[in-house]
Amino acid sequence: MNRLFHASVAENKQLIKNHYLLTLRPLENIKKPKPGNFFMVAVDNGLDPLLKRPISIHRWLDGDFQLLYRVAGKGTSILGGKKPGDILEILGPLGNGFPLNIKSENIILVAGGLGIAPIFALAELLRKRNPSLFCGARTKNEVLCTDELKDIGIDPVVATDDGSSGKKGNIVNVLKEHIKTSHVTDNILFACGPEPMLKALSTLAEKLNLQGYIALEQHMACGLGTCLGCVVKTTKGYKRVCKEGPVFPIEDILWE
Amino acid sequence: MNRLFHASVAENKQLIKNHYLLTLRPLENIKKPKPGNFFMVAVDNGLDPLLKRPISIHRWLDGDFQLLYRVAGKGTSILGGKKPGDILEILGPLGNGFPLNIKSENIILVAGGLGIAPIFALAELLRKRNPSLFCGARTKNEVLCTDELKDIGIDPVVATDDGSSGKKGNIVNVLKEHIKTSHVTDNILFACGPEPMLKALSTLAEKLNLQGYIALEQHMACGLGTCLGCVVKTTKGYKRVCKEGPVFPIEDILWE
Amino acid sequence: MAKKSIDLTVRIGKLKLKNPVMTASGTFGYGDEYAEFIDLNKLGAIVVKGLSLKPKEGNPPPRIVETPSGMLNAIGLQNIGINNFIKKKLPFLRQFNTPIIVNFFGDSIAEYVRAAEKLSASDGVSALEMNISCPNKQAGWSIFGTDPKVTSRIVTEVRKATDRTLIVKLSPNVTDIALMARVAEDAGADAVSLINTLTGMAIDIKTRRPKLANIVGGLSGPAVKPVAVRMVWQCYKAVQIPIIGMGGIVSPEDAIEFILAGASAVAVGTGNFIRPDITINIINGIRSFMETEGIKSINDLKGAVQC
Amino acid sequence: MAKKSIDLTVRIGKLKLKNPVMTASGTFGYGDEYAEFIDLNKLGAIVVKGLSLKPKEGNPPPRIVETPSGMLNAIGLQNIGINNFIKKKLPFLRQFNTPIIVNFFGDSIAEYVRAAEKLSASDGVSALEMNISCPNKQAGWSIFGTDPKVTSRIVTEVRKATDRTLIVKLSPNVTDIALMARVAEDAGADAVSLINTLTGMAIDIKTRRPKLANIVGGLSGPAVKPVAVRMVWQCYKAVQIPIIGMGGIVSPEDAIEFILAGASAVAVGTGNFIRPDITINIINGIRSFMETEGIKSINDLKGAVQC
Ligand SMILES: Cc1cc2nc3c(=O)[nH]c(=O)nc-3n(C[C@H](O)[C@H](O)[C@H](O)COP(=O)(O)OP(=O)(O)OC[C@H]3O[C@@H](n4cnc5c(N)ncnc54)[C@H](O)[C@@H]3O)c2cc1C
Ligand SMILES: Cc1cc2nc3c(=O)[nH]c(=O)nc-3n(C[C@H](O)[C@H](O)[C@H](O)COP(=O)(O)OP(=O)(O)OC[C@H]3O[C@@H](n4cnc5c(N)ncnc54)[C@H](O)[C@@H]3O)c2cc1C
Ligand SMILES: Cc1cc2nc3c(=O)[nH]c(=O)nc-3n(C[C@H](O)[C@H](O)[C@H](O)COP(=O)(O)O)c2cc1C
Ligand SMILES: Cc1cc2nc3c(=O)[nH]c(=O)nc-3n(C[C@H](O)[C@H](O)[C@H](O)COP(=O)(O)O)c2cc1C
Ligand code: FES
Ligand code: FES
Repeated sequence: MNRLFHASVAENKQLIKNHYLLTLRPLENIKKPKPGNFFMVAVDNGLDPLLKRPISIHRWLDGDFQLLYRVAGKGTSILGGKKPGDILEILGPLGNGFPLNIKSENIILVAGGLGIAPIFALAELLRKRNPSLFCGARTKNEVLCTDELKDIGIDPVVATDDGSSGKKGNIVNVLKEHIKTSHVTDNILFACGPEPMLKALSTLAEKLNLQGYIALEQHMACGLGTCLGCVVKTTKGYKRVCKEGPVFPIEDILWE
Repeated sequence: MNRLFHASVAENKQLIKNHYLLTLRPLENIKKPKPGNFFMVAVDNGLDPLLKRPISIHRWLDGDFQLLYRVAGKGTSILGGKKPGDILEILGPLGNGFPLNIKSENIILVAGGLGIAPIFALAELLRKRNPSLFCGARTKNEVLCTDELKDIGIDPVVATDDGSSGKKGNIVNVLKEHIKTSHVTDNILFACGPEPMLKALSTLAEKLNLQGYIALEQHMACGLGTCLGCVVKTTKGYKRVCKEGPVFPIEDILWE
Repeated sequence: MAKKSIDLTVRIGKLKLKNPVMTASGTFGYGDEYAEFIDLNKLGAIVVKGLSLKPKEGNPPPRIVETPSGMLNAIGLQNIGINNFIKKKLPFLRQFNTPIIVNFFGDSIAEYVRAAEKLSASDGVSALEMNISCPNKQAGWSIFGTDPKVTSRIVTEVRKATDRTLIVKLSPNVTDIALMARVAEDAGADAVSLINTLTGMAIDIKTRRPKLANIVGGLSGPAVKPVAVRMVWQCYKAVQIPIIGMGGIVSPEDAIEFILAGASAVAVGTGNFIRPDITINIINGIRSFMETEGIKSINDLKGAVQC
Repeated sequence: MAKKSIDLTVRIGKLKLKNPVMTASGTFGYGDEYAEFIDLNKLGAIVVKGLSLKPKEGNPPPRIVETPSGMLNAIGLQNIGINNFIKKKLPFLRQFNTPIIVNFFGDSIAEYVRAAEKLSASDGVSALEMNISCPNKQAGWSIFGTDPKVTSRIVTEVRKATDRTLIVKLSPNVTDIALMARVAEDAGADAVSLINTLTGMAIDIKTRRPKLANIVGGLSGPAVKPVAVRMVWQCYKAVQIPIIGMGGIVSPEDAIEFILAGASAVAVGTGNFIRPDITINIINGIRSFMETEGIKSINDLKGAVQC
């Protein structure tokens, strides 16, 4: 079980503009990732880009696994050009992952944009417990994984900025309404998405005294906890996203 | 006629280990290269490798053209991975090329190893004038372009270091014997190959008072004559391989 | 038209440039080789290869080595000499509606002064850029531009010798670049340009010989950009005169980064080797960026980094 | 067996290393995270993250930015403090048959001295590496290691406080690195290590803010290798004490280049982030190279560049 391994590209499917679903076949035995874990992926063997890129586990397919990623810059754009048979060097699974010994009966998952990448993995694992899933996106075609979610029997509540799919507006507001009207008290939140969404969620959680966990992003060099490059400010001091995170209790994060 | 152009890979055929024949299809109108001209080829769009790589014109196919190259390091190894349809950014044709207003009746072409890349282009152009071609290589399977030469009706004299094809030994010695026995006086030499071969040739040319031209290599940044990085020492001072060269009169070069 | 409303002009001493993008000395020859690829009229300025009073042969080869995202060069300041430049190259360059900045150097203070005088007497030389990253014959070949006292003296003397816009090109191989910029300013420079190359070395492990005949050379290209941006920012806080920023610029984004750090104008060096038309792409890219971001004047970006 | 006949051992002060490859401070944590990927017994030495007397929180994020073939970091010397290190990390490290070199720093000369005393009293600390590329509280936060006088004083004081092998880690942000090495040697250092990071900066052109919360950071990785090799070569000519070379080493060839330039040993920093087992690949690669080239002892390569 080596956490430094090679995998061959089985498929690298473009879903919508700049968004890809990458299916990888490890060439060695690897550790099974938990939802919220991530991999550091070397996009090629060159010296520029120099560092591996962190990408969350999206789906575990009994040995093969999938990453869902967006072309954001130099590294991910090289990744977008990968063809079946290409070999990638990968480190992982890394990080703590979402806590799974959840007592609460009311599991609420919130995914903003590409936040669905790790949240899907969690949804799949928890699907027997009927989690509610709230997905926010900018516009209809950026609502991802709708078919995959159907496959696992989850029907998400959707909100888009332009109202082209689901409710119009912010997914956190939609969630707020839902909680208000549902009158359930022991909700537990699991979320991933852009910082503004997570901040809004954290305000909501504080107000309604909700328990919750969020997956954060930060620039990373090592992914292993040694460079101290990936910290976020928490109530307990600086914590490493790659090691103590990427999943943190929502109330621990000190936003700027 | 832009000398900065893009070309798509039509074919990138491995001939023998580490040796490739790359057929390119320019996407714009380009200037027809002369034998001895070269192109600066960007192996990808990244910043490492940073500089374009100089490669000689090997064959002009009425618009398409071919480069014959050896994987020597980082850049050419990336080039070796190119697939049909890939697009390359290229600068050229560059350099002076071989002089073509030759009066001499006895044209002798000498190619050491990959020196055949540019020498072939010259052989093809001069084939009506029955040039003699001397090809040196380390071993049999490194004698390149034998079929192509047959196509253009040229039957080379071959020598290999291990004697596995043609004569055993150094091609310059074979040439020396040939000149001695042929009793022709107005020989003119055109050569390309590794430095030791060119040095030996230059000694021979001096001894026998032969006229000749050789194509040289030097590390290059611009390929256009501006960086002054690619000079060689000549009897007329430092000269730029990319501009005054790569072809120089053999007697002009001051070897170390 | 949107293009019209965007103001790219910048001032460097007495010069007014139509845009902030110039070429870096030694990477654009004397301009002529590039006329085939770009309209030289479109450049902010052309800075030519460094000139000395007498022609200089330069170093033996090999003179260049590629390094990760960069290159080392040890050209050894090969040049055709000021007289040849004035006779053979300047007439061509004068045709264009683009300021010509002449980079120059010498072996001694006296040579610098004579070179400056000669260039200042020539029509078509818009400004002078002093390269002080070169060895000082009088001081055992130590580098002029790494000793503040020497820098002060040499700039003071050259300042007396010319009324053209005088740019002092700083060496980055110093402990305190801001000090060097202040020294140049105090000695009368109209602007400073930076960075020249960082001294580096590469060794062939098979032959055990340095990859450059000169043993050491100057590192340039994207690899050095973070150092260059930092130095521009430090100098911007230290001096009032304009700064010409350079070091690894290969994209419009790179150029804007230098301007935000405090550069009034930028120069593209090694980038010209990557693509001969890169300067034009950079100028167009800066304009598009300003259009998209609604920035009217390039000067609004200057030093606008929020620290 | 061919392997047996090759001698990779090197000496640094009182230390004998089984091979010349160590880890660079701050890039290998306290070693424990890497035990999963490599046999720590195989390393020449382990250099741990820089320690101070008290734990240090470090800088706010973002702390790292990738740059062309390199990276900038501004960790801000976050560390668990010497006491915690001794209690919580040293017992683990002591298990291995590999020297532990402790990198340390302080805010003042007094802090350096106390830190050195404390570490020297600890079993399992094989050598001390002083990081002098940090801000001097007493002198308005200017960097200790850029002023030869300060360097001389601080090394002299620390030398008095320890009988362990004392390595002084030099800052490359100076005009004359050879001078700094000589100063360290004269003040009693057993070895110098170089280079620490080059100061750099990167700006986000959209937000107009520095990409690092700390504004500037340290550049490391292959981008800086040519500068590092040059500095090692300059120091090798200037001092008698061993040099530990680093800066951009990611391959056996890179390591050999530093050794040819004059390094007795090398350290791998940023390379550990590229591949956690890179040090082992480098050790094996050096051995293969020596086998192929018929070199019996690594010391035969030291400083063997032919200039
Ligand atoms: C734990 C974790 C999980 C992630 N999971 C996913 C995922 O499943 N799908 C996905 O598309 N993206 C994910 N990201 C974000 C992804 O890492 C970045 O989009 C990617 O690194 C951008 O690299 P680039 O070279 O394309 O962009 P560039 O901007 O060229 O990258 C420059 C540098 O910044 C870093 N960087 C840039 N953006 C980010 C970011 N948002 N987070 C961390 N580092 C960044 C890069 O890694 C690189 O070092 C995750 C990030 C983290 C930290
Ligand atoms: C005018 C000219 C024509 C050439 N024609 C051919 C040809 O037709 N076929 C062919 O296989 N090779 C040819 N070469 C050599 C070819 O340019 C090099 O093999 C190639 O640049 C090596 O690049 P690399 O990245 O693989 O090697 P690396 O060693 O990684 O290259 C590092 C740097 O050194 C330069 N370099 C390395 N070797 C040479 C060399 N021999 N000449 C010039 N620069 C070098 C590279 O361009 C690069 O800048 C020619 C060279 C010149 C100057
Ligand atoms: C091949 C080459 C030649 C150079 N010649 C000179 C020169 O003659 N005078 C000078 O002041 N700078 C010279 N430089 C330095 C550049 O002008 C510039 O300062 C440096 O390369 C950093 O910019 P860059 O990274 O964009 O290349 C030269 C640089 C290179 C690469
Ligand atoms: C993330 C990071 C943290 C570092 N921390 C320290 C440190 O605590 N003490 C120190 O002396 N050097 C530190 N360094 C510098 C390295 O030890 C090394 O000198 C430098 O990075 C050059 O080597 P490299 O290019 O192989 O990384 C750090 C470097 C990096 C990249
Ligand atoms: S990425 Fe290095 S500590 Fe987290
Ligand atoms: S490669 Fe630049 S002058 Fe020849």
